[in-house]
Parts: sequence; C-alpha cells; structure tokens
Amino acid sequence: MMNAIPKWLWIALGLAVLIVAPIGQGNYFTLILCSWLMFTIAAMGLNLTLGYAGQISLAQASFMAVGAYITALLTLNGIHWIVAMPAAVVACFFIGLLVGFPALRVKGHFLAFVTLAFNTLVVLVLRNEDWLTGGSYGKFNMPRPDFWIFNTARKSDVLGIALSSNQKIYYLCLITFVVFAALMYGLIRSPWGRAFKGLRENPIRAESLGLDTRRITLLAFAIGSAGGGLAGSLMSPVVQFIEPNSFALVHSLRILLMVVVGGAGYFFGPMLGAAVVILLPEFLRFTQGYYLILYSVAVIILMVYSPSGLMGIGDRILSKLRPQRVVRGDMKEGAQL
Amino acid sequence: ADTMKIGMVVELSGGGAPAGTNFRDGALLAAKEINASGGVMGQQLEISEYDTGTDPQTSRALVQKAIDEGAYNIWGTVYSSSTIVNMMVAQQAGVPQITGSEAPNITAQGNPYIFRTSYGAQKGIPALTAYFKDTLGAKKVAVAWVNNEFGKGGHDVFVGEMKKAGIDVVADIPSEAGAADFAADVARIKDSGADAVFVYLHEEESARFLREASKQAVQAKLVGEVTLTGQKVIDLAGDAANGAVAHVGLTADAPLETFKTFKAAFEKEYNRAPDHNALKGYIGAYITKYGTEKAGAVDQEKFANTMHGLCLKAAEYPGILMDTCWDDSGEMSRPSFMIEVKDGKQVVGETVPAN
Amino acid sequence: MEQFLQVLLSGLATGSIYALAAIGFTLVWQAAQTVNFAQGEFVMLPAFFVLIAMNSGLPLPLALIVALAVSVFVLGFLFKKAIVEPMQKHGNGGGLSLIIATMALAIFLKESVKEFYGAEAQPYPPLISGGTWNIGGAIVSVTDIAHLAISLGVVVGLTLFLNRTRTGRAMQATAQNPAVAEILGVDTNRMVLYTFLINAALASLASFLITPVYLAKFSNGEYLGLIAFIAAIVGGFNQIRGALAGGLLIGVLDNITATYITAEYRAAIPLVLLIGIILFRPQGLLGTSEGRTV
Amino acid sequence: MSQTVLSVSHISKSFGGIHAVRDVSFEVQKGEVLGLIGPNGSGKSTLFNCVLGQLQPNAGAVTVKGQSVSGMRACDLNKLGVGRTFQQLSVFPEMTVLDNIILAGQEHHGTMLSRLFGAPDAGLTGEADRMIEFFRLGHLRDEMAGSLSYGQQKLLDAAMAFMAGPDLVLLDEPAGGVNLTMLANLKERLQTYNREHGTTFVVIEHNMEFVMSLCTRIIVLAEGAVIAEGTPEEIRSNSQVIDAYLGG
Amino acid sequence: MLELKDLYGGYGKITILNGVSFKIPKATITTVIGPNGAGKSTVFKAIFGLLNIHSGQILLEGRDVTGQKPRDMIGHGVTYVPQGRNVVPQLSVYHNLELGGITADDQDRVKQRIEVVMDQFPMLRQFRDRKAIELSGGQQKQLEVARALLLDPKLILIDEPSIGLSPNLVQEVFRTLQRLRDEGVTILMVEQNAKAALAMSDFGLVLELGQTRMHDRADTLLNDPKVGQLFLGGHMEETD
Ligand SMILES: Nc1ncnc2c1ncn2[C@@H]1O[C@H](COP(=O)(O)OP(=O)(O)OP(=O)(O)O)[C@@H](O)[C@H]1O
Ligand SMILES: Nc1ncnc2c1ncn2[C@@H]1O[C@H](COP(=O)(O)OP(=O)(O)OP(=O)(O)O)[C@@H](O)[C@H]1O
Ligand SMILES: [Mg+2]
Ligand SMILES: [Mg+2]
Repeated sequence: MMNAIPKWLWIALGLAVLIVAPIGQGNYFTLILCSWLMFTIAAMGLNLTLGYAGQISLAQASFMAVGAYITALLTLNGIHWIVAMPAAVVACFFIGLLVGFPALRVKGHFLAFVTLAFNTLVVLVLRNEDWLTGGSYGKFNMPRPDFWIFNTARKSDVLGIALSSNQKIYYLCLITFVVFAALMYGLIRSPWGRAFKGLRENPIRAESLGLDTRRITLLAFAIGSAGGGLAGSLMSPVVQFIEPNSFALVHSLRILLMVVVGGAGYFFGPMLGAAVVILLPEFLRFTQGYYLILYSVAVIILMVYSPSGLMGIGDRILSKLRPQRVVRGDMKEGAQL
Repeated sequence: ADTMKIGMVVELSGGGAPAGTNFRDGALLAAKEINASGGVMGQQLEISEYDTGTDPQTSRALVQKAIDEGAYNIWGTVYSSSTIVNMMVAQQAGVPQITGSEAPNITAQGNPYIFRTSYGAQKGIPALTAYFKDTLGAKKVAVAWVNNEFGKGGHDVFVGEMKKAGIDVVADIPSEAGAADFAADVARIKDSGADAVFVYLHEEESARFLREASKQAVQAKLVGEVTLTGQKVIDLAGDAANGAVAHVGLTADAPLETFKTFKAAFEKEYNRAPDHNALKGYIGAYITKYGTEKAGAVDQEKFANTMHGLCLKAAEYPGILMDTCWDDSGEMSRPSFMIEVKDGKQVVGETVPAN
Repeated sequence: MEQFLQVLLSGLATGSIYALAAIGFTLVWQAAQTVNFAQGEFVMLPAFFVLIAMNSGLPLPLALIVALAVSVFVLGFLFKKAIVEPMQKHGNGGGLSLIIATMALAIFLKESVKEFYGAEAQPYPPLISGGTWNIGGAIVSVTDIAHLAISLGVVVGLTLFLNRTRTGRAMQATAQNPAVAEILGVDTNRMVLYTFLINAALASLASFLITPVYLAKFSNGEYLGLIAFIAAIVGGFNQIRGALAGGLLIGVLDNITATYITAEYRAAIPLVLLIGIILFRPQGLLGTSEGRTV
Repeated sequence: MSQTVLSVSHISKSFGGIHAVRDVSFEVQKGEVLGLIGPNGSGKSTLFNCVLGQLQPNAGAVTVKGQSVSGMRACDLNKLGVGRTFQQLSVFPEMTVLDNIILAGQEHHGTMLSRLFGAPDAGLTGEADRMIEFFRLGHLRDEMAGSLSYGQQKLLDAAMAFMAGPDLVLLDEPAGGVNLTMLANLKERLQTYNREHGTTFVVIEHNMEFVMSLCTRIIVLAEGAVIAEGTPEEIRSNSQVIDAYLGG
Repeated sequence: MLELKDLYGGYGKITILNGVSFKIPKATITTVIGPNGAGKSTVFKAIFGLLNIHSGQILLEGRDVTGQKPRDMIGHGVTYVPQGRNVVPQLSVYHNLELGGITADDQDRVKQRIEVVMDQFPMLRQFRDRKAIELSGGQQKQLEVARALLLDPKLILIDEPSIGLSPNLVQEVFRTLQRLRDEGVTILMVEQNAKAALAMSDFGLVLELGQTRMHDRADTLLNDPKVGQLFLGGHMEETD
C-alpha cells in the first residue's frame, strides 16, 4: 500500500524521474517539461495565496509578466540571469505587497475583481508603453545564462552526456523548482503556514488570538506573487520571447485552474494540476479539433467527482478501500465520564 | 522517402480561428490537388496540423514540435504576433516557413527562411496614398486600427504615408482585437471632421465598425486595406458596407480565370466561399511545390536560395494564381486591385500594378 | 456636447444588455454561491440555437421561442442537474471547484460551437428593428431605447417577484442560508433550479438582443462574461438593481473613457475607477453590508 | 495592591435608532472575576465588541492596564494580554483541533522570524496537548474542528482563549451548551488560573449557577445601562434584577 | 408518537449513532441529556432527515419515515429548532417568521399565527422590521423558537433552547412548551440545563456514545444519584 513506502522515498523517486526525463527526448518535449516546471512554480505561489491563505487572486499571470519582463530587460542589457532573477523576484514581492492592500478592505469576489483589474492593467501597460516593453512586438532573443562549466546557451557534453541547450535550460528550471519547492515546504510546515490557514478559516478569530492578519494577508500575496515572478524570470530565457498577450487574464485563470484541478491547499496539488493543464492537451492533440472539448469535459468530470482535485481522488480511493462504516474511535471507547 | 512532411502550424482555436481555419482549408485543397497530380518531385505531401490556439508561445513550441517531427516546410502562422515568434525557431533549424502574415517587420528580420503568401502592409498601404490624395482629395483623415501586431504595423505605415503626402491625421483611434462596441470610436471620428477614414481592422471588427458608422450616419469615405471589402465583411455588415473602398492584394472575386477556378473548387470542397486567407493557404502549398521543383531537389537550403529572387508566371504555374515575385527578404510582389462595395457586391475597379 | 450625448446614450444602450447578463450572474451567485465563468457563453449560445432553428426553416419568432426553450433546458436545467447539483453534494456549495467547472464549461461551449457551427462570425437578425432618432444631434435607434426599456422591465419584474411572492422569498431564503431554508421546509433544490432557469432565460434574452450588434460568434462570451462579472461586482453582487446600475455604469464608463480619456487604456480605466468605488464602498454601489459578524 | 486591569468609562454605542449601550462605566481590578449579566439584547456583546475594538463606540474610552486601547486592533490587544471568546461558535473549522490550539498560542512564542526558521512549535505541542486533555478533547485531537459537536467547539474555543496566556480574558457565554460536568471543570480551570496566575476574567453568562458560584462581582445591564452592581448575594436578592432578568 | 428502532447513522461513513432506540408517547415532554458529543444533536438530525442513516427505523405515529426529507417531515407536522444560529440573516424578523410558514397553504392563517407568536415574544414585535442578523444572540434564538411554533406542529424537536436565553426567558419557553404539551403537542428536547429541564418534563433520556443509556420517567432520573452525579451538576454543588 501507499503508506508502506515512506514519503521521502516517493520524493526521491519523483526527482530521479525528473532528472532523466529529458534525456534522449526531442526539443519539443523538453520545452513542454520546462513549461510544466515554470507553471508549477507559478501555481505553487498561487496555491499559497489562495489554497492556504484563502485570498483569491486572478493576477498570477501578471506577476509572471513582471518577472519575465524585468529579467528580459536586464539580461538583454548584459546583466547575468543570476542577478536578474532575484531582482525580478524581489520586485514581484513588493508589487505583491501593494496588490495585497485592497485585500485588507475587500474579500472574496471583490478581491477577485481588484486582482483581475490589476492583471488587465499590467497587460495594457506592457502593450502600450513600447519604449520600454517593445509593445505588442514583445521582447525576443533573451540570452540563456552561462554558468561557466554549464552554458545553457550552447550544446555541449556535461559529465560525458551530450546535452542540448534546451536540455540544459531544463535542468536550470528543475534546480530552481526544487529549491523553490523546498522553501515552500518549509514555509507551509512552519507556524506561518498555520497562520495562513487561520486567516483563511476565520480571520476575526485569528486576529483576536494575536495574529496580525493584515501582515499575514500582505505576506500571503507577496510570497505568492514572488513565486509568479520566479516563474516569469525562467520564462524569459526558456522561451526567449515574451509579449503582453501571453500574460493576459486567461493565463491567470489557467494558473487558477492548475491549482484547483491539482487540489488547492495540498502541497503537491499544483504539480499535478500544472501537469494536467499543460500535458493533457498535448496527449489529446491527436483528436484534432476536439481536444479542447474533451479536455474541458475531463475537467468538469474531475471537478464533479472530486472537488478537491486530483489530490482528493487519492483520498477518495483510499476511503473506498476502507470499510463502509467507520465507528469513530471515541465512540467505541468506554464511557469517559 | 516517398512522403514529404509538412507542419501546418495555424490558428485553429482562439481569436484567430476564422483566419487560421481558412488558411488551412485553402492549403489542404491545394495539397489534395498536388497529391492527385503526383506530389512534389514524386513525394506525396503528408500534412500534420498543429493548433496554436492563437497563442504566440504555443505556436513557437509547435513549430519546434513540427520540426522535431521532421517537417520539410512549415505552413503558417497567419497571425503576425505568432509568426514573429515562431519564425526564429524555423530559422535556427533551417526550415523554410511559408507564412500568411502581413505585418511589415516579418520580412525585416533578415530571416532567409521566411516567405510570404501575400505582401506586407508596408507595400499595400502606400498604394492607397494616391487614392486618398488624388481621388478623394482628402485634407484630413482619421484612422481606426486594431491595436495588435497586425494593426500597429499597418497604422505606422499609414501615418508615415499621410505625413509624406501632407495630409493631416485628425483622429487616431486604436481598438482591441475582438472589440464589439464602436460607438465611441465612430463618435470621435465624426467629431474630428475627417474627410476620409482609413479602417484597418480584422473582418468582424470591420463589419461592426461599418454598421456603427452607418447608424451614426458618418459621411466621410471609409477606406481599407484588404479586409474592409471582403465578402465576409459584406455578409456581416449588410447595407452598411455599401460605399466602402479597399485596396486588396488577394480576393476570391478577382476577375481572373485562375481565381474563378479556385473559388469553384473551394466551394465544392467546403460548401462555403473562400476568403483571402484561404487563398494564402492555397498559394502557400503551391509555393512549396514550385519552389522545390525549381530547386531541383528536396533540400531545405536549396529551396530557400531558389525562392529568393524567384518570379513565377501564373500561366505556367497556375497554383500561384497571379504573376508573383519574391525578393531576398521573402517579401513578395504582385498586382493588386481596388474594390468598392456597391449594392452588397464587390466591384473590382482598377488593377494596381505590382510594386 | 453632441458627442457626449451620443456616447452617453450608446453607453446606456449597451450597458442595459450587460445588465441583463449581470442580473442572471447575480442570481446564480446568490443561489449557488458560485461565480459562473460560463455566463458569457450562456449569452453566446442561444443566438446559435436561433440560427439553427432558422436554418431548419422556422420563421424568426418561432425560432426565438424554440431557442429560448432549448436554452432554458440546456443552460438552466442541464447545467443545474449535471454540474451544479452533484458538486453541491460535496458540501460548502462546491466553492472554488464549481467555479473551475464553470470555466471548463465555458471552454466546452465555446469549442463545441466552433467545432459544430464554425469559427466565423455569422450575421444575425435583429429582434427589434426600426429607424433612428436624432436627439440633440445624437443618433439613437429605436433598438437602443427598446434595450433600455427591456432591462428596466426585467429588473422591476424580478424585484417584485422576489420580494412580493412566496416563491420569491423562499428563493431569497435559499440564497442566504440554504441550511435554514431546508429546515423550514423550503424545497431548496427546486428554488435553486428556478434561479438557474431564470438565469438561462435572461441570458437568452441578452443573447437575442446583443447578437445583432456583436454578430453570432463562438468567442463572443469571453468579453461578455467578464463584463457581467464586473457589473455584478460593482452593483454589489446581492442586488438585482445593483446589477442594473453596474451594467449601465460599465457601458457608459467604457464609452466615455474611449472617447475622452484614452483608447489605449480603454479596457483598464473603467476597472481602475471601479476599484476606487469598491475600496470606498466595499459592499458595491447598491449592495448592503453584511451586518454583524460576531 | 489592587491594580486596575480594565477600565471602561462612559461607553455608548447605538445602531441606527437603537441605543445598545448607554454610558456604561466600570473598572476591573487584577484578579477579579467579573460577571456581566442582563436580559437578551441588553448590550453585553456589544459592550465586549466595543472594548475589544471590533466595534467603534460612539463615545467613551477604554483603557487596559492604564493604556488607552481606542482604535487598537484586536491582535495588538491580544499582545497586550487580552484574550476572548465569541458568543457564536468561532473556531477554525478546516483545521485539526490540535492546530486550532497551537495556532492560538503560537503568537506568544518566539518572534516572527524565529517562527519561520526556528524549530516549529517548539514547546507548544506539549502545552497544547495538555490543554486538549484537560478539556477532554484528546480523542478528537486530529479531527477537523468543524466536525465537533456544539459543546465540544465551545470548549475548544475556551481552550484557545487560555492558550494565549493572557492576563485578561473576556468570555461571551462560555457555558452555553456545555455539559454540566465539563462546566465544573471549566469553572475549576478558571479559578485555578485566577488563583495561580492572577488572571482576570470578565464573563457574560446566562447560567446563573455558574455565574453566582464563579464571580466575585457582578454587573447587571438592562437596555444598555448598568442597573445593578455587587456581589452575587446582593444581585441574587436585588428585586430590580429579578424583575428584569431572573424571573420569578 | 415517535419511535426509533435500533438506529445507526452518521456523517459520511463515520458512524455516530450506534443503535439508538426509544419510544415517546404523544403529548409528553421528553428531555435528552448526555455529555458533549454524545450524539444528541445527531439523533435530532436523523429524525428530521438530515443525516445518512445506515440502518434502523424511524416511526412517526406508526408510519415509517426513515430517510424522508425535512420537507416531508414538516408535512407530517414536525418542526425542528437546531442548535446554534439558524436565522436567515438578511431578511427581516417578520419575513423570517413568514418563512416558518412557507409550506402552509393557508397564508392568511400564517399571518394570524405570526401575530400570536409575536404576542408571546414581544421583542419580535418591537424589532419586526429589523434584519435578523442585527439581533443579539438571544433575540435570534427567540425568533427561531417562535418560528418553529408557527405551524401548529404535532412534534417539536428543540435542541438546547436555553443557550443564550436569559433565565426568565428560559422559564417562559419552558412554560410555553408545557402549555403546548397540554394542548396535545409532543416535545423532544435536548438540554444541558438538565435539572430545570427534567423538572418540567415527563420523560428523560440519557444518551451516551451514540447509544441510549437510560430512558425513564423524568422524576426517576432526577432522583437517581448516578444521573445526578454525572449530568445534573452534582459535582458542582459540592464545590458550591
Ligand atoms: N449590528 C447591529 N445592528 C443593529 N442592531 C444591533 C447590532 N448588533 C446589536 N444590535 C442591537 O443592539 C442590542 C444589544 O445587542 P447585544 O448583542 O449587545 O445584546 P446581548 O446583551 O449580548 O444579548 P444576548 O444575551 O441575547 O446575547 C440589541 O437590541 C441588538 O438588536
Ligand atoms: N458534521 C459532522 N461531521 C463529522 N462528525 C460530526 C459532525 N457533527 C458532529 N460530529 C461528531 O458526532 C458526535 C456527536 O455530535 P453531536 O453534535 O450529536 O453531539 P451532541 O450530543 O449534540 O453534543 P453537544 O452537547 O456538544 O451539542 C461528536 O463526536 C462530533 O464530533
Ligand atoms: Mg450577546
Ligand atoms: Mg448538540
């Protein structure tokens, strides 16, 4: 059974698969994997804001945009990615703080609206201020970073294995992803994670227990947004082309879809969700024009069957295996009074 | 090998679906004809379709995929914003790409593997300058354009031309792709006192614009490039389209035998009328055929070299529909038409010679 | 002045159609606590039913009736029974996952129309036609006036229905506290169903009115759904007349922005203005605050 | 040596036309257990909410340990050492009982940063477990708080107020729905805290037996105003109170 | 009047009720007592059709009503006042009351009944047009109790009415229930305020761990030393 194998073994196994995944694969497949890793990072950020802290945000794609454009502008001007990336992440952190401020006054759908407006505004600024952003032509040919013995811009042998530029950039994505995931894991397990959940569950009570809900709300936004920024700063060298429409509202909705399909509030949810949202359409491509139809039906069925997403399916299967009636522990024990 | 793999990367969903679908259908029609007559250098065309969803990044990944899967040529994309991105991939891999896009900057990149099926706005719009200046005698013009890659390219060329011609642009009104409500745009144009309006929008937006202009009784002449007088626009706008004028590089209603034959074949195959994107797709497929045969080998680099500076006569190469030449940047030239809508019909006026 | 009047009147006319979509949106929000991201597609689809009916030879009035019936069945009944109801069984009203399901539904409807009817816009016959009037230099069509009148009528009618009739109040109770309503013997399931049927009917009405302007196209819903969402929020999300006010406000603001402020930022300026309203009045324009929470 | 922990002076609050609280003043000394009783709608909860910053009073001032708390946020009040419970159930429904309790205590352990990087929950878990055991919720430790019965949630709520280790605790109907045996335990715990830590309590409660046996002093509100104040014995025999509240 | 036969049930798959059986005669008051989490509220939910019943039977006047919906139960003349807060927050007090009679065919009669219950709880008349959410905790409870009386029920299930009510009002509610009993209404009530409740009841029922432990005449239970020790606050009196 699942429980027989310890968690860390599963994680090690998963990592091993991710390490060998692009070997011997074509460029397209490698790039799809990169795309999966990038969106997973963005979705994990949103999962913190939405899944744990319960603050709805429809602006994650715009943070990817900010991260991507900052990275693009810096790296096109000769600054190394390793410097540009933290700059992008920090910038997104602070912009996230700002976007979080309305969340102190409004909740739920109003907050959705404010973040939606922010996303629209970012996209329009990117398109209209062409002196900086290249307007609707976007920015292209961003350099891929060179890490001395590991130059992602060129193909070469690493440890005796011939790696293409795309494969190397995949490993950059993978390393970033692993580091980010580890940080997130620590955060969620720390008392901060509990505070985020408290904010989601009952903010008034949380406040009366000494939790500074304002600070927690802002942090939830800022950290989540920084995740978006990190994803964006990967996108710039991976895709080597960015333009405003790639960050439009529909893409924020897509990231939301990843979070919920995977299972909001589950640590591994975004990884599964991003895999489904990005990889499933690829598998369905052979159905030609019908793939989006099939895909949307699949999502509806999943949501109807398991509202807590793919992670919830696991729970449901486990509970199917259990006996039909469960007598709760305390109900079986003898009288306690 | 006795098959030739083609990667058709086009907009089959999303906002560009109408254009992409037409391009595809035109290309498939041509491919069917080509295969029936023995293929290209004895190889049958084997076409894989890739739907970009009108998303540039997806299109880039899909061009990569098509190349991974061994495509000899890439056909598409139609939307300039996608082409500008994915053409880099094809260029790196040395795969010729035959695009339906018209944005000026596509052939300005110095990419030796890109070829157009219809010339860029920077060649089409100047053909209108004389019309504004001499025929209409306009002093003040307004321009309504769609604020994306396609519209911005055209808009910039147009504004430059007007400046050269000494005509004032008194209202400069961008709108979003897919915009539905043109009340404010038209009200501004009316208020600006322009004698003529240059309408550079996609088909459906053109139709909505024409309707609103007719509702608000705009007196100024409405002039377009390619789209404004398309059959689709006329169908959608109804009476409101009457009087609109456009310079058109390709139209299924051109009074030429080759076009009539094409139109009949397309209608037979698909039960609907083709538009200029269908023509582009059709021509694009034949470019692959004729270019390869001219090169004398199924070789991507030779193909590209051959295409640069190539001129084809429609009499010998009927699939090309009109006498056409390509220059070193992949830009093309061929004759074009002025069309006016009268009583819901496209009336082809003078033919503008190739430039 | 002339221009302003024109822009104002045109804005009101389109705004009134937004309002119709927004009202249904608000109702569904109340009944199922869900943001229906497919609302735009609900407005897109009925026009295609009309076209299909007409293509099979029915005259327009009959086609409209058939389309209305089919829409109410598909977008009201089926939507409720096949998607919303099973999800609400899982508790907490379906929550986020229901929202996601409606997003997927939006894709499904859009892609199905495209696949089975075609990607290109189709001309669509106007429901109301007539000449235009010149009001102080601004040109207003009979259609515009009719649109305004219809939305006002719908709002008045619905408000009366919800406040004055027993069914209406039972629907309100269901919306506000389904658990209590259930205990009091309200057939909450049926009340929610009514809401969905009304929403489908309103969406069809909006569809019949707006498609002549927008042209029948599979992607029409993308913009309309967003507008309905925004109008509903601005209006307060729990008020029918709020949705009307929200719809009209968006229509007018949009046009005024495009005319006088900036066409480039047309899509954002109204949103930014509305954010001001929301931060200032978090309960929306006409909404009421939640009252005590402790 | 008596020290004023809470001082409420001339608080008024009205909603529209209703004067929920009219010019109420009182002081609470350290170590007191003050009862606040009165008929339904007499303004008790409103008064609490004014004291705790959930509501903005129309007039009057509140000081805690000599410090004015007007406009102060609930979390800062908590840091000052003020804990509370709510009249309506107020737990974190989708978190386990244990997490509810630890969350209640964690703000008083370590700094913001140490809570992020330090060993999580150091020392807290043990304390939380003791608290859970005390309120006989041990078998429910890992259940979601939302699935507890009414009385269990009420106890959890009280446990959370204690976890914050406050000097002043305001309890709004802690006994409602709690089984009498557990109630006795609750009372005992209150008294222990009161005795050992000098914790001050203000309790709103309709259960007279509980109030009378627990409180050292009682204030009676009616229609928003104080109508009586005194020891339990005095209140029990006050005819005005009997008329307005206790009934015959 | 009401009979439960070996009832098993719970939330989802979790079983809370482990064989609850009892019978209550018509026109009596039965008080259910038991520790927190014993399953008292769960029994009420089961009777009123709000629970997954795994096995067992519920008979109302001899008719099997197991698994019927709340709506059906109201049709049979059963009303239910749950624990906690259960008003429709944004509707006025009057409309909340009116909702209590939503299933009745004769709306004029409902209007009359509203006047009657408002006489009984004068507070309701005073706050007639205020939104329910603006009422104090106890005022909301009064509204709920009043609402349950609206339809002339045959059987009232009332879960801890005393929570949040001031003592005089508790007495008022108890007196009302007794009067109703005398008029032939059957009442099943949960109370932690057990001594007072048993004193006014005919029967008492002790529930523990999802099972019926004792079921006897109220005065017998009141005088039972064990019950007194465990449920009537005997412990408390000692420290008093
Ligand atoms: N948000 C509000 N809006 C309007 N009136 C309110 C509001 N909150 C309380 N009230 C009114 O103020 C008065 C006092 O209410 P409060 O909740 O303080 O009473 P309470 O003493 O706590 O009563 P209970 O014992 O029933 O809980 C009541 O008449 C109530 O209706
Ligand atoms: N929604 C639920 N989901 C899962 N378990 C529940 C749920 N509600 C109650 N329980 C569990 O069922 C058991 C019985 O609960 P119930 O509410 O019936 O107790 P009760 O006897 O009414 O207690 P109280 O006196 O505290 O109201 C408790 O252990 C509780 O944890
Ligand atoms: Mg109170
Ligand atoms: Mg209970």
